[in-house]
Amino acid sequence: MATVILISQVLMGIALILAFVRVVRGPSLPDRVVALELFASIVVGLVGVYAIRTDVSSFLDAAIVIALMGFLAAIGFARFLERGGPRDD
Amino acid sequence: MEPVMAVAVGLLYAAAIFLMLRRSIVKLVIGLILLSNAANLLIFTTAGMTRGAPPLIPEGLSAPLGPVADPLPQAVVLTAIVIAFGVLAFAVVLIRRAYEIVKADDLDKMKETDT
Amino acid sequence: MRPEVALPVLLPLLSGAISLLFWRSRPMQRFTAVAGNLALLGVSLWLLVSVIQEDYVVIQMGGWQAPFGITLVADMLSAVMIVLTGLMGLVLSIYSLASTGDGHERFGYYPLMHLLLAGVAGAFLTGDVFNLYVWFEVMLVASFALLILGGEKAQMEGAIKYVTLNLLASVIFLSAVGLLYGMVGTLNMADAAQRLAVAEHQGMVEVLAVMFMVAFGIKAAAFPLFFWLPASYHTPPVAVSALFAGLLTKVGVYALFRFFTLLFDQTLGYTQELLIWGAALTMVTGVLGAAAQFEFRRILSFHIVSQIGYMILGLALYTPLAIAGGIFAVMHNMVVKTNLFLISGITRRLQGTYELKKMGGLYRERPWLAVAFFLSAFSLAGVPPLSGFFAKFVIVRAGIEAEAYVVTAVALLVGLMTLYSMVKIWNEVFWKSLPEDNLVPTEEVVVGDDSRMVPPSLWLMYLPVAVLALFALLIGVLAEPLMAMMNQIGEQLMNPQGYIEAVLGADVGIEDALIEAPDEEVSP
Amino acid sequence: MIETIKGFLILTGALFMLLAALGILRLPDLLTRMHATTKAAALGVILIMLAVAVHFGEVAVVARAFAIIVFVLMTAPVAAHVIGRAGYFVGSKLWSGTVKDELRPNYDPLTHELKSGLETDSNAVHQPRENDPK
Amino acid sequence: MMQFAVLSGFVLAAFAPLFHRWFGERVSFVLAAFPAALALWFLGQMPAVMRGEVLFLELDWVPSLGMSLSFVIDGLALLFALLITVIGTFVLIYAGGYLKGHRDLVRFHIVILAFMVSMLGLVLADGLLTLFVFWELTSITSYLLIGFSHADIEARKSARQGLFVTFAGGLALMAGLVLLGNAGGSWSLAEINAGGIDLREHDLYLPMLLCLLLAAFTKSAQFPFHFWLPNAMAAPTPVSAYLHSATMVKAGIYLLARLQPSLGGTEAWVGILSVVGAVTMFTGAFLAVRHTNIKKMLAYSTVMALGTLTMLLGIGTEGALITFVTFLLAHSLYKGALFMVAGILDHETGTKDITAMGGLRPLMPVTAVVAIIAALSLAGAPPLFGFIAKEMMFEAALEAEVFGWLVLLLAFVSAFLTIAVAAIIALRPFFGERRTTPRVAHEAPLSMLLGPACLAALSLLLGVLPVLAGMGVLTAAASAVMGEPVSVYLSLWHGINLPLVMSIVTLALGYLLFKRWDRVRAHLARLDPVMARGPEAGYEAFMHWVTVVSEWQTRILQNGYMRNYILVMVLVLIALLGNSLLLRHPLEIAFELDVRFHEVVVVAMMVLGALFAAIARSRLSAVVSVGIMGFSIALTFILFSAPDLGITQLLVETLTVILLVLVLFRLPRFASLSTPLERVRDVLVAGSVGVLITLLILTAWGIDQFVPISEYMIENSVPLAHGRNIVNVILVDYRSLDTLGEIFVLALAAIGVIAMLKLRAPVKPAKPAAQEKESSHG
Amino acid sequence: MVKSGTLILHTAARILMPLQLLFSVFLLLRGHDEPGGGFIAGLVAAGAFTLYLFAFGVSATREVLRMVDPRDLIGMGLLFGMASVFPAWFVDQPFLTAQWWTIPGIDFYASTPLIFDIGVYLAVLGSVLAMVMTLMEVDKDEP
Amino acid sequence: MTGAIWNLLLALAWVILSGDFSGLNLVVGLVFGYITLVLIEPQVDALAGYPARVPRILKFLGFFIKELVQANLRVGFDILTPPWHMKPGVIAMPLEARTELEITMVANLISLTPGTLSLDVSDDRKVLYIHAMFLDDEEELRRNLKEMEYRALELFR
Ligand code: NA
Ligand code: NA
Repeated sequence: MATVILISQVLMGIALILAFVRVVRGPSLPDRVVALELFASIVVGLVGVYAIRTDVSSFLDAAIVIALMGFLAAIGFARFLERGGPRDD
Repeated sequence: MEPVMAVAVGLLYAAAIFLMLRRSIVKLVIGLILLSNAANLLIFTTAGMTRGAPPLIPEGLSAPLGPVADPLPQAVVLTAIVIAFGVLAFAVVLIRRAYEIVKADDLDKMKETDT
Repeated sequence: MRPEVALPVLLPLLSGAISLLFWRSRPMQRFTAVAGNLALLGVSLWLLVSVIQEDYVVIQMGGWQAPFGITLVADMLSAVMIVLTGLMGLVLSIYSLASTGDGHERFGYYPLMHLLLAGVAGAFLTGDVFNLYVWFEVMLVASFALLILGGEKAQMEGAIKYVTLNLLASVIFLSAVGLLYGMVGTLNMADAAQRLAVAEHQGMVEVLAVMFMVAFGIKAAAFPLFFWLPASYHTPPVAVSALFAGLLTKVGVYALFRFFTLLFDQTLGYTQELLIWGAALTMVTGVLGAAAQFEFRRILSFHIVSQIGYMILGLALYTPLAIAGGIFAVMHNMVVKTNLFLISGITRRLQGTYELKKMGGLYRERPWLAVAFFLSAFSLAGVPPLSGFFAKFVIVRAGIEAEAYVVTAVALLVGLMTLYSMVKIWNEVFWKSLPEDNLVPTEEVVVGDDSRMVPPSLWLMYLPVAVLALFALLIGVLAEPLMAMMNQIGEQLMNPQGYIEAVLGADVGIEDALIEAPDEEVSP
Repeated sequence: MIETIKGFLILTGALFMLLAALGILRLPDLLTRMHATTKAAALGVILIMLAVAVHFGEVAVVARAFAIIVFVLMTAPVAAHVIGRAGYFVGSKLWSGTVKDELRPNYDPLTHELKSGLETDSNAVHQPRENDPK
Repeated sequence: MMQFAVLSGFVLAAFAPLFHRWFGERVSFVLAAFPAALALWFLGQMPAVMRGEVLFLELDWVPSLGMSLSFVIDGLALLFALLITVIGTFVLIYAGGYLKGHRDLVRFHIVILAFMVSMLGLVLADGLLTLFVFWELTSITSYLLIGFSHADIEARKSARQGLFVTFAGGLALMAGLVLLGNAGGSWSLAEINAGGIDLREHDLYLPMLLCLLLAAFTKSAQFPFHFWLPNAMAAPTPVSAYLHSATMVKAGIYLLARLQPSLGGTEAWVGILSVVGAVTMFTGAFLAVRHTNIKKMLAYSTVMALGTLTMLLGIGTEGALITFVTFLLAHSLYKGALFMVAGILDHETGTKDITAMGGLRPLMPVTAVVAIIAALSLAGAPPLFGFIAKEMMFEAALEAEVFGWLVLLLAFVSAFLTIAVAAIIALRPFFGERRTTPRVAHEAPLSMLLGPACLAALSLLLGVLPVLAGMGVLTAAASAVMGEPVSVYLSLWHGINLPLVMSIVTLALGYLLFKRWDRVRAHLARLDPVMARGPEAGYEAFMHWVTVVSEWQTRILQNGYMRNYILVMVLVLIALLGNSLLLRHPLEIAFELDVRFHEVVVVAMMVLGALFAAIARSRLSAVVSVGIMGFSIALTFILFSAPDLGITQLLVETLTVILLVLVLFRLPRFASLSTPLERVRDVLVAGSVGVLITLLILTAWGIDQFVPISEYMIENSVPLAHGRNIVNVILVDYRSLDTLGEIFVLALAAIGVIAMLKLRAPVKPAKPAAQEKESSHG
Repeated sequence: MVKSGTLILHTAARILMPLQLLFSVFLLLRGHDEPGGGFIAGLVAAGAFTLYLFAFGVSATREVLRMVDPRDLIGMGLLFGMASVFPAWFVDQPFLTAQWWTIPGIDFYASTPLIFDIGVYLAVLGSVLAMVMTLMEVDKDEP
Repeated sequence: MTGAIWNLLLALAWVILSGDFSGLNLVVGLVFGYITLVLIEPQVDALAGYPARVPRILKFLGFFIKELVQANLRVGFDILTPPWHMKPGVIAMPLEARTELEITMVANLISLTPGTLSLDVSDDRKVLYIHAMFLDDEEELRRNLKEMEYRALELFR
């Protein structure tokens, strides 16, 4: 089981890196925001796996918060774009 | 893990200071955000980092079963995070108002009050 | 249960909260401002009486024994600072009734002031390092908000510097707190003092010392960390300037005194040298900065810096007498500098400007204002028998007794330069005739703080000025009881064991705090 | 058995995450990238949360794991819609291989009006609704 | 009675406005009754003082500092006290006439009364600090008096100059007195003078002496600080007569005399005092001849007298010291009278230029007589008191041992110059052909004549009957200065000796100079460019330098560039941290690497997020990167057992990003504003901070010497605080005060934001641009 | 011409906001024992209102809040916070000493720490909401 | 009626979230649910007839998961293999759904299904614009989408 968890953590770690690469590469703000969203999702996954690994269910609360609140930033960015804010790319 | 974290926190401080040395107010405020995060991490790291043992006591017990992470730095950092949020929110709005009034993002154009 | 130790913090918090809750009602705000500050002055006097009787008064907040909870503790230093805070609060709230306009009152002027005072009082009373950080932030954010109240261009420019550089200081402070906890595992100042004294890694103790020094040095506006002050203090509404000038920087000075007598006295030598040269350069740069200015509040702002140097010198000389002198300087400066700012507000209201070159004729027009200014300004320059004389004299005496001749000479010369600026103001504002092109308008003056029309002779503005001018005189003429207190402060700060025992209990030893006793500390 | 299920769920979940990340990196334009993230990442989270549910087995934890699943299912598409729409409307370039765009002709970038193409003359006029900004 | 003498004047000064209301025009006489009464009281003390009794009074002031208000009356004090009160009486009466109807007469009375008692306090003081306090008070009151005509820029400038010079001396005095008090082991002058400690042998004798001399020289207008005194003539003439001839300027001399017993007689003392005194004497006499403004001439002649007094103290022999007290008295009498005469002339003719006056004798006969008597005394002509003083002065000069020839030469030259000045003052206005003056002259009123007449009469009386003075106060005064009893016997006729010859020669030369004065002045005018580089130019240069340096310093330090401010602060931090951490102490770092891949990735994301935010070209990329960093930090918290922190960080990060986005909408895009070189510098600075922080964390983390207080918190969280989430228990119970403060911080930030956004500066009505500028420009 | 939200966002906000608010209360009440507490809960609640703000704009959000201005929330929160300070005084214990009261009949403890946490919750919610709302309000008013 | 159901739902959610299944906690949940509903009451109007649909929900869930996994695999395959097989495009899908809740539900489900992404609803709420990744067979796609909509609407009606 430990191996499975380790592998999954490595996979998700790589996923984090890839998402970050997209943040850097852009090219436009929406691309970056999407990558940020993905980043948050991967964090939820990592937290879930970590909860299993440590056998501490309290970590799930963090996952709930991300699941429930994480998309707010994206909505903020979208609102910015729709109100005519520059995409800055 | 602490050595890695130490280096990371050092880099965070460096990035923050670098940003604060720019002329753009936006960069300045982003630098401030990084800086306060860096300080929080410094507290967290210096006190020692523990894996998988949050300072929570299982129901029905009066003390944790094994050693847990030091809760005090966590409380301190939590307070610091919220304080920093308030302060930075103020700072963010301040640069906006300053920009509206001074009509420049350039800090070099905001030196009338000094000399 | 010693309520008087906590009430100076809790009362303004309560006043602030009430004032905030009734943000729609201006009469309520104004009432709370005066009543709350009156109560604050009352409890601070209560605290002073307690401290006079018992030397140290302690309350363990939340009922948690030190060092586990947060301890509020008053020694003579804290008590004196608290009384001054109460006095400033009351005086400024009364002045504000006249000087503050609708807009400011509607957008939180009084709550901000209450909370600023709470932050200041908290900083003076807390016995906990992180709690000190929290009160610093309360104070700081309140000052941010007060600084921008009104939203003038100059305010915004000043505020950006003020905010940024103070935040930098906060972060350094916070980092140092984190390192301190990582190193000695406590946040209680008395406990930390004990632990630092036996810490094996003295290099790290010194590092902490310099970090706190830089952080508080920025807060106190010491050389070369003062830039934020002259850039901003002349921009806000005048009562706010006065409040900042009187109280805020002194909190940084207080923190320096507290930390470098309680926690870090063992690193003396190196840090003392740093403080001495810092103090000297602060005095000189501040006073020279003022010499170049021709704007009332800018001159006063630079002088704050200079006076901070005096105070720090008191600490740096590190004898009971010097510390007494340093704190006397703090006390005197709070009264006098506040008053000078308040006077600048009145003159501004009378003549519509802070520019010395455009002002004049007030010696004839407002003789009593002239007397008040004369007392305050010459007190600042250290003319006997006004309050500033003792501040200067005691430090000079301490400096000579400590054989620190160069820095003492600097302190004396700075006195001369202070006179230079004060005479400049006096000559321009009071003696010189009003320039032809800036004759006082005959109708009521529209004041910049807001658009309310106010008759220029509001007694509410004169009353605080008169009271403070009287204080400037009385502190000098009736210096004895105050000097006795200052001497007690000097003794208490130089012997921190009393503070430590008052906080931790008389029978507490360092042994419990050690994971394993260091070899040389084991006593048979 | 339970271990195997758990392991499978975790691994697949992680793999979907990676897939999403690969997708966002490789796919050529904003909208196609969003396909990858919204679904694959959501699926990844769902799988891992199922694993959590299996692992802990307590009612309270299972409930929370399902809450997370529900929340992800509720928020992910909303976020995708909001960003996708904003990205599309502010002119993110579509991939050159895009074969069809039925939206563009119905959208007025000045007024932000979006027609359905099914309007009759009578209902083509934009009717103010209660939530429009004043 | 003594405290009454010293302190009641302040009360009287405070009530002066009331007296004005009660007595109207006669107020001067009423007020003059006060010093007159004091003078009588002091006269009454004379027998006791003559018997060698010392009256002493001590009031506690600040015992915690060892400071008391203590006063003593000995011979020296009594001499000065009498001068102050007697001349004060006449000056008050005189001023009543001189400033009749002046709208600021009340203020004048307040200040001059305050000055009078300050001066009394100064000469009666026994405590070192008492002395200092009153010393400074005389400086301040004098400032107000010089600047009496404050609408006049010259008056303001002169007042400032006088204050500066004397205040600078005051600072030296403070240092000197502290040194003296520490060295002498007492804060009482009497005790120091009587004490067994020989201060002359003290290690700090020289610095102490120099400080005190600096104080005395500035106050008493010794070369090179003499320039402020003639400028102080901007004051109304009663002030000049009182402060700048008889009293305040003699405070420095008084100090020297006071210290003579304990500090005098050393090589340094004798050398400095004789030479400075002689040079001052000559300077004063020489400059007096150059001027035509009658007040300036008198002022320089005062400088000359002050130099003489200093010189006499320097010579320090018994004879010199007796001469000192005699000269002091003589000078006060005739100079007071002459100043008042000058005031009368100014008042009546409307000019101070002596060359513009002439033939006034028939119009103002009484004034003329008074002027001539006083001037004769100044010139040192028999049978006036000034003659005795001058004879004795020559005698003393002959006794000078250090630089004896120089002293003698300067004394001789000064004497004949002074005679010429005396002649000019006494003769030019009253004799010769009548000149038309701005005002039509007539005799002065009684109030203005009373003072000079009495003083002139005294000069004459004491000249004829010197024994009155010698028997009286002068013996006691000389004993006090000497530190041991001396007997003073004065006589008009000393027999034919060298001083008499010198007197005769100087009289002749002086008369010659008087005759050719106009031509000599024309020659001297050629020296103007040289004179312009005198000490006063030094003062001006100093003031200029202060402005230049301060402006330069402000430009350099307070330059307005925020990044420079931050740079300086950061560099200070780097220097101090680096020094303590790396140089002054050995670096002890704990190092133990135990990492997991995903942890490293998360931390790397955090760092990369931050770094990308730092270098991003677009603001929004930076914001997204901040978001990435925030999520990574949150995950770090979670991975290392801090779920509460993680959650908080996530939420705060989300809200921060939202705020940034809301705000950035209004802000411009990033622009690259710095040069590559600046960027390299900043990278180096920032990098240094980073390295230091890393080392600091590792060092602090490696220290495991103490039990953290949180152990108690963990143990008692459930039993005492009834909570299982220890972090929350800390927040709401153990350290709830922190949390209380914290919610107030948030609330404050919110108020600030609301105020900033909603409370806008009022749109100003169309006002001229100047008004607009003034709020933001310096 | 700006839309303050789309149909989909409207619906989502209507459903999610109550859910988030509920969740925030949940976090608040069990914060003493599990992760959560006044701060976190307050921030979640503020987030909930922010979502609503984004979807419907300021005036609609004010309607939801009815008479309660965010500033009132701040004041109430601070007063709640202060309210937990003083009870200890009446039993002669230092300020802020926790007081626990059993509510008779049911298995629930009221305590000053709970009151305090509620104060924190309200203050955090009020402050954040005030900031975001004011920012949006001002933006709307500006050209 | 709608309000009561939501109230109960919220109360249940409360009980589940808190993990405390006591009667008292249900009451607490009901109270909070009630408060919440009072808060949102003016905005929510489309909550009619909810409780009878639990079996349909389960059935729909199965269908949805099948779609989800299937399509995910297809997208994944395309991502992992270098040449692009996709033929993306934006299509307009006429909507059966009428109420806001229905439209949102349908749009979200479509978004969650790999290969399709709801971009926006036309102002007159008649058409949903969808970005699809695989437009090889547009008719097939439209059919699938319609089925999804149909099944989803069944839950509400
Ligand atoms: Na540690
Ligand atoms: Na440590």
